[in-house]
Amino acid sequence: MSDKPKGKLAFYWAASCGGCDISLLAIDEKILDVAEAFDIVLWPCATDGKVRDVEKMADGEIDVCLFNGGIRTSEQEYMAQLLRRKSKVLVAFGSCACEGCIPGLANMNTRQEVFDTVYKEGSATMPENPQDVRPQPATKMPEGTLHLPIFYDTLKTLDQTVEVDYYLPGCPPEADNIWNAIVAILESKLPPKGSVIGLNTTVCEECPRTRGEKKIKKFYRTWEIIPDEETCLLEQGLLCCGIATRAGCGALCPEVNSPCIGCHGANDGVADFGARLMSALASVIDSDDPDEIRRIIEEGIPDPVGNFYRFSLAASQLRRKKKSQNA
Amino acid sequence: MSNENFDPIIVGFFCNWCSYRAADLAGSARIKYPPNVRIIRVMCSGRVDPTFVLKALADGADGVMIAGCHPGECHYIDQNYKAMRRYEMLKHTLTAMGVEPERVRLVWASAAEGQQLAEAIGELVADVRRLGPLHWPQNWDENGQRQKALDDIVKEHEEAMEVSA
Amino acid sequence: MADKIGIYVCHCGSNIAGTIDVEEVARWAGKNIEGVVVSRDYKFMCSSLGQQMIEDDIRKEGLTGVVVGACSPHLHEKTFRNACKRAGLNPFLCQMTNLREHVSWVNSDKAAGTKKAKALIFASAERVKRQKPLEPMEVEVNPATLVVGGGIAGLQATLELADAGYPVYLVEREPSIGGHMAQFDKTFPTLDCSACILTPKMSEVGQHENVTLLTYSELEEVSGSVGNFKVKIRKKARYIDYDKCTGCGICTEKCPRKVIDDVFEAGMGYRKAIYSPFPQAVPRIPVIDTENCTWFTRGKCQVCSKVCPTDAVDYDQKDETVELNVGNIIMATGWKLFDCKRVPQYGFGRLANVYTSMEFERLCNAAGPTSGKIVMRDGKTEPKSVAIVHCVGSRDVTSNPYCSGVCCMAALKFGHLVLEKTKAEVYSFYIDMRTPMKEYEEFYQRLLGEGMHFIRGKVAEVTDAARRPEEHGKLIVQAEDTLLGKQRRIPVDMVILMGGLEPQADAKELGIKCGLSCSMAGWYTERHPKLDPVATMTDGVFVAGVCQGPKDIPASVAQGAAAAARVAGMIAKGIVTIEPIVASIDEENCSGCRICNDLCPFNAIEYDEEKKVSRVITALCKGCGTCVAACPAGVITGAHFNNEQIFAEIDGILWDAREEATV
Amino acid sequence: MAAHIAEKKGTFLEEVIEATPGGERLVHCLQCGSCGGSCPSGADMQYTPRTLIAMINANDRDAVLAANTMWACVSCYFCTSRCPQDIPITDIIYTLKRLSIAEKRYRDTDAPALAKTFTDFVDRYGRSFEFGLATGYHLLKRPISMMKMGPMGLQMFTRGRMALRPTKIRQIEQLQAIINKAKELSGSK
Amino acid sequence: MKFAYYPGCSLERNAAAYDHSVREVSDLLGIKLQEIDDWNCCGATEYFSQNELAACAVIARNLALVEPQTDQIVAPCAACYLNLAKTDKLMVDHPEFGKEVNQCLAAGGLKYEPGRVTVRHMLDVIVDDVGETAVRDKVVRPLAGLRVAPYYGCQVVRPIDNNDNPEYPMKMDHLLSWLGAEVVDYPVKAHCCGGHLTQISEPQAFELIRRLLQNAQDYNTDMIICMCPMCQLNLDGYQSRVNGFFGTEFKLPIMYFTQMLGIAFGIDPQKLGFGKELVTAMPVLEAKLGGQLV
Repeated sequence: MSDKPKGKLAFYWAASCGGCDISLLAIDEKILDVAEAFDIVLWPCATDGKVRDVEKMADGEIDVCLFNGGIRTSEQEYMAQLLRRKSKVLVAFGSCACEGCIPGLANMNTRQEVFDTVYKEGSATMPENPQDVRPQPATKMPEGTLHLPIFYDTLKTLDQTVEVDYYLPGCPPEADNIWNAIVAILESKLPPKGSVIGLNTTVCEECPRTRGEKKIKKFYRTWEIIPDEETCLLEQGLLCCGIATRAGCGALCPEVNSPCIGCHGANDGVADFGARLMSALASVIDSDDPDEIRRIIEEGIPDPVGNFYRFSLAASQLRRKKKSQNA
Repeated sequence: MSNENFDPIIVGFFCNWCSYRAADLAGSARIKYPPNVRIIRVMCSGRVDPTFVLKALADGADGVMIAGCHPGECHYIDQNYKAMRRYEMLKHTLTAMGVEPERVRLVWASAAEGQQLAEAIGELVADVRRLGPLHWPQNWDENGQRQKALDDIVKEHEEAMEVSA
Repeated sequence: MADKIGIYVCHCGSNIAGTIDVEEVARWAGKNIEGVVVSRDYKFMCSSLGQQMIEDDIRKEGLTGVVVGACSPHLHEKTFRNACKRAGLNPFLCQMTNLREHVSWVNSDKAAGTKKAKALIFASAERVKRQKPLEPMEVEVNPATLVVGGGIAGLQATLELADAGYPVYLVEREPSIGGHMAQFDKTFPTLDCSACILTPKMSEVGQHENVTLLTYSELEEVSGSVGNFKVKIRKKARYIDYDKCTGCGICTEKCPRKVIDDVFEAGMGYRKAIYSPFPQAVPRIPVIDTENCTWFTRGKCQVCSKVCPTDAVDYDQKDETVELNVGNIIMATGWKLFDCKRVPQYGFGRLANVYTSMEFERLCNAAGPTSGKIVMRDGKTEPKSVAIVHCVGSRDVTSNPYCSGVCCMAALKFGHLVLEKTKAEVYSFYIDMRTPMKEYEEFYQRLLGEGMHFIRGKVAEVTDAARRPEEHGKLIVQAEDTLLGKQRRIPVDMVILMGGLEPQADAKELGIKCGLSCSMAGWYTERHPKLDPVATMTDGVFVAGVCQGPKDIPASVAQGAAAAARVAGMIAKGIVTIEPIVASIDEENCSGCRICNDLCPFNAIEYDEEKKVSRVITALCKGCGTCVAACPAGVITGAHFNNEQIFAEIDGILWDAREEATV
Repeated sequence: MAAHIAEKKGTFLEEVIEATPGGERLVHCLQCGSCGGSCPSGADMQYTPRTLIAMINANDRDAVLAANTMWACVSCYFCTSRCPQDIPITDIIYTLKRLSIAEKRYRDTDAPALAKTFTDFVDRYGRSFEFGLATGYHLLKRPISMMKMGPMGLQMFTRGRMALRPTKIRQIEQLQAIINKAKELSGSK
Repeated sequence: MKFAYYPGCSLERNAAAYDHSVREVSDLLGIKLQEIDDWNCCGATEYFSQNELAACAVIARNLALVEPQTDQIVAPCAACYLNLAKTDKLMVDHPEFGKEVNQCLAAGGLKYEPGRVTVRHMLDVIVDDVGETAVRDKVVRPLAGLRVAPYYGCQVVRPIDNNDNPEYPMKMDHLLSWLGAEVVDYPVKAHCCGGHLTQISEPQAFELIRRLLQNAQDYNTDMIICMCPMCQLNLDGYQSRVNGFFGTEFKLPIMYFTQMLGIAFGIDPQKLGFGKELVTAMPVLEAKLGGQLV
């Protein structure tokens, strides 16, 4: 590896929790190999790099940019465009960049509703706000006008914003897979552009439970039953997303007797993760009576969007909840 | 937009055996119905993947009609029941997404029910017309502020840092 | 390879051109749809000149896809596919757009019609770009046929095929072939002796060189598909060496154990523990009923073994499973009589002289327990009056909503037999007299002439609770005479309940084994109720006789022959073509979640326990696409209806909506 | 189905169906007569239930409401349980009773009077009152049989099976409010 | 086993024997009956003849009064049983009608959620819930030698499905056989006693009663065992009138099945309401069972 000239690596975060930044460290001492192979030109979380420096670079000067987080504000969109321009390879790193993830669930609301929740109803970060102060895009001060980025109504994924070369799924991505991706980059053994780096089977492949033919009479929520440890969780009525979720995690959640929540997203060629789940689950409901079917669904799945689109709402066909007429 | 002038676009997914033939029959019998439903033929209502419906809505359709053989009369024995189960699941989710569930309809039509099918199409078109356009792509517009904000950032950076983009 | 699409818009005279501006559609498509190299309109696209035009373009322009905007694909898809084929383009690269039935004929606004036509053409063009060349699959047909059920329908089918020179395996679960018809005395309306016309057929089947008879055997398992089924048959142990037995009958004669015969004699007579159901049984090899044989139950006796001149009795015989390879299967599993105890108000099982129709068949059968004498349960008294109750377990939503079709005629037959053999008065209680077939109405007329009493009214109850002196010791049949509008109580000595026809108890289970579905009532579902009443949705499986729905003997025979003719056609052709519209699973990426496993009604999806993946058995797949839509991993593909193709169709069909949205 | 019936708007058939839960099965009548054959009072009926259904179909409203069939009905439900078409015949008879009483179409029967006396007691006390029923209704309608009833009544009385005073429920006003609301909703007094 | 108990008007007076025996037997079998506080009349068939909504509202009041922790109600009277069950079923099957009934109840400050309460008949509770073993265990005085004709009447077996055959019910047959009695299988056991026709048309009603008594007598019955106060009243109360009318000489005691259970369980006949019947049962009982029962 060390024979090659050092490459340039950027690691950026947009609308995300920061877990992806930490996950990069989970490759342990191999981070040293990374440091040996690359100059880290931008990693706001760990190094002191400035946007200005990036802006000064020539287009395509960065070899690889690992970009985590969804696009929620104008600043993030600007950064995505900037890094796209400056990078030879842009990787959507982690669920938020790939498919919107938890921040994307805010697409069930509008900006107004999000702000109301945070600033008016109160939150951990803003417990009291009697004057109902809201972030403003521009604030005039004696010294001049201060700008804040615009907060969008709809969170977008990275590839809804700029062209993405590769995807690294997971919330956060698994250390092994991160390392595989880095090795692939270092050895120039990357798959065709647009690929997801990882396996193309589903979690069931890695799940050690025994599976039979499926017939579901009732869906349970996780606190309602203590599942048997040997058999397929879905067959026990738990809404396990493993059937539709890309493998690569080693079936972490089913291993601890908890249904898969789908953080690795869908397989190749799947246009809508939630629709796949809906279709598969509905197909095996054990009833032909519309009233009973409705009852099974309504009682067992009170929050369909949360269950089917926990990670992928922003990347789904509909992307967000319908905005009301006046919104 | 006034609803009377609104001409909804509805995508139909019709099974090859009963409902597509019912539509053929409506034609042969010269039964008139609104021209708003555009029919895509699939072999069975069981082939209708919820993704098709979501895609149609996301791409600008105002409604979707799924049509299959009557329960118990499926050419593939009982696959239309699977369509029924998926339809219920889909409606449940669509409701949560703020889409009026009346926009998506599952109807059964035997190959002899040209008249009934035409009536069902008429009803769906009238209902969707009443609900108004869906225009889903507008749902992720940022009302024109987006481009300005981006331009502002570029300008601000240029001014502050004297670099050209 | 870049797409080269040809678009052909048909005027269909004024049928399409009247409400669609076809020239505009063709012009617009040529200009606006990417990849379109030819776009034409023509007066009659299906004419030979129209077809020729397409063929020429394919050859000249090297078209990679053809879209024909004309009528319903159900009408002319074959026509245009063939045209493409002739010009060297795979027929599955031709897509029809239904501009006539779905647009011009259902709409009168030309602008709207033209707009809709454009959308449909756009969709077809987008789709055809993604269509793949497909080849129909061909399978050789094994000339052997399995017939399940040795009643009259199965016998007829067997003989037709065997006579045509093809091998037939006939499976029958009872010890002898013959079915219900062997139990009957006379047949309506001609009053032929049932045995006289049936037994020659039975022996013909028994002796036919092309027929392998598997009596006292049951169908266990069916795998494979049209042309090449593998079936497993369980031959139940008869405890008789088939090859040694001569059918002399001495074992039966000497057997000391008498048993009530619930099957052939409908409980009206006895048989031995080692028995042949009736004298003309085919084969004449007896069976030992181990539940009643004293050797099997108590370890004593062995009389049969001692008297057998050929040493054919083998108490150690075991059930045996044979595997057969056949190309086609004919299901002729028949029916069972409605259990009259389910209508307790008619008293069957409680009131001695209430009989089921099958009991009465045996009672008046010359070979039956009373040698054909019509007497009451005491075995000697002749009834002075007999009531025949129609629609027991038929035309009743609480039991079977359908009409059993044959009971009215059988009731007339019984009436005739009673009047002929006794001096009794006969009352028939009917709702509607159903006599639609050849010479049936004439038979009804005959009975009217013979003095049978007809009371129009469904019987309310049969009781022995007397109200008036003349009712004492009688069975009172209470009904409304609906033509009088009055309640009537008719005291009689004997009541015959015309039980309805029901599917065999295991019909559904048996049907599932070979991919047959059942109607609500439980009859096997034919491929088409009018135009294909013998084939089923499973290729290579045919139905004949009452298992498909109530019918009389002539209809059963006709259907048996029809099923045989269909099979003979398949064998004669030698190969079957299977539509290439099937599903396939990308085993590489299948994680074996098994969501799809239970979804296929044709058992076309199997799960490989070892590799932990699911797999489509192509020959069984009918191409409905339900599994494709269900696969959560998106690894099942439906040929000719894959996601990419349908997505493209949606994209195309919404071209104007997209335009509006981006404006 | 619904469209089918709607076409017959205004017919007596529709009226009866409308007024009877499950009444839509009425159109399926085969005229088989198992109701008329089963009826314990069938012999005393001017028209059997089957005939009545035919008359309903023939829109013969006046004759149906004047028939004695309903008043001979003992609510044994044999007709209902034996009907091969699942028609709730007993309930249809109740509907006809209600229509006949509401329009006073009944002839030669005291059943409506008995019903009225009975329910009046329920309205007043919340419980039925056999002695009151016997004295009130019988004195009015059947003075002769009242006398024949004497010995039986006396025996019932001595065996503690008949009370001279009615029992009144505690919350009679509540019950009356419910009844009044029901009468208001159903448009009868 | 806990049930709300709805005795109904008949059991207050004319069928007090039924009420007493139900309570005695229930106590012994561990069936807890909690009488519905301030219940009202079910309206018999009479209310339905006049106003269906009012009829159902009157009945639904009783259902609404069942306390929330109890979800089963037991009614010994056939008419009460049917009315309660039918009202609940109407409200469940026809939600619009159910809403109307609840509108009426609301006028009295009550509410009933259709389907909340399951309506049971006393016979079903004993046969289906208590069961054969528990009943047999309690028998101390088998009814051996006594020929009894179980009489079901109509409204418990029809039209509501109570898990027995509506044409030829068997539950009471089984129950009485558990008590050691010789059960007569006679054809009219689910035929009609005439119901309220005794009040409207005596000749018609008497004929219906005669048919039952005649048939039971034809089968050499010692007594008829019934499960409905109306049946008991018609067969017992009117028996002498029927005899007078037809010139017959029936002398068949008509007892409640709970009374027979009580006798077999060794309960004091007095407590079971013996002696309230007009055709006295004691002589035949004592003759057949041998010795004094008291």
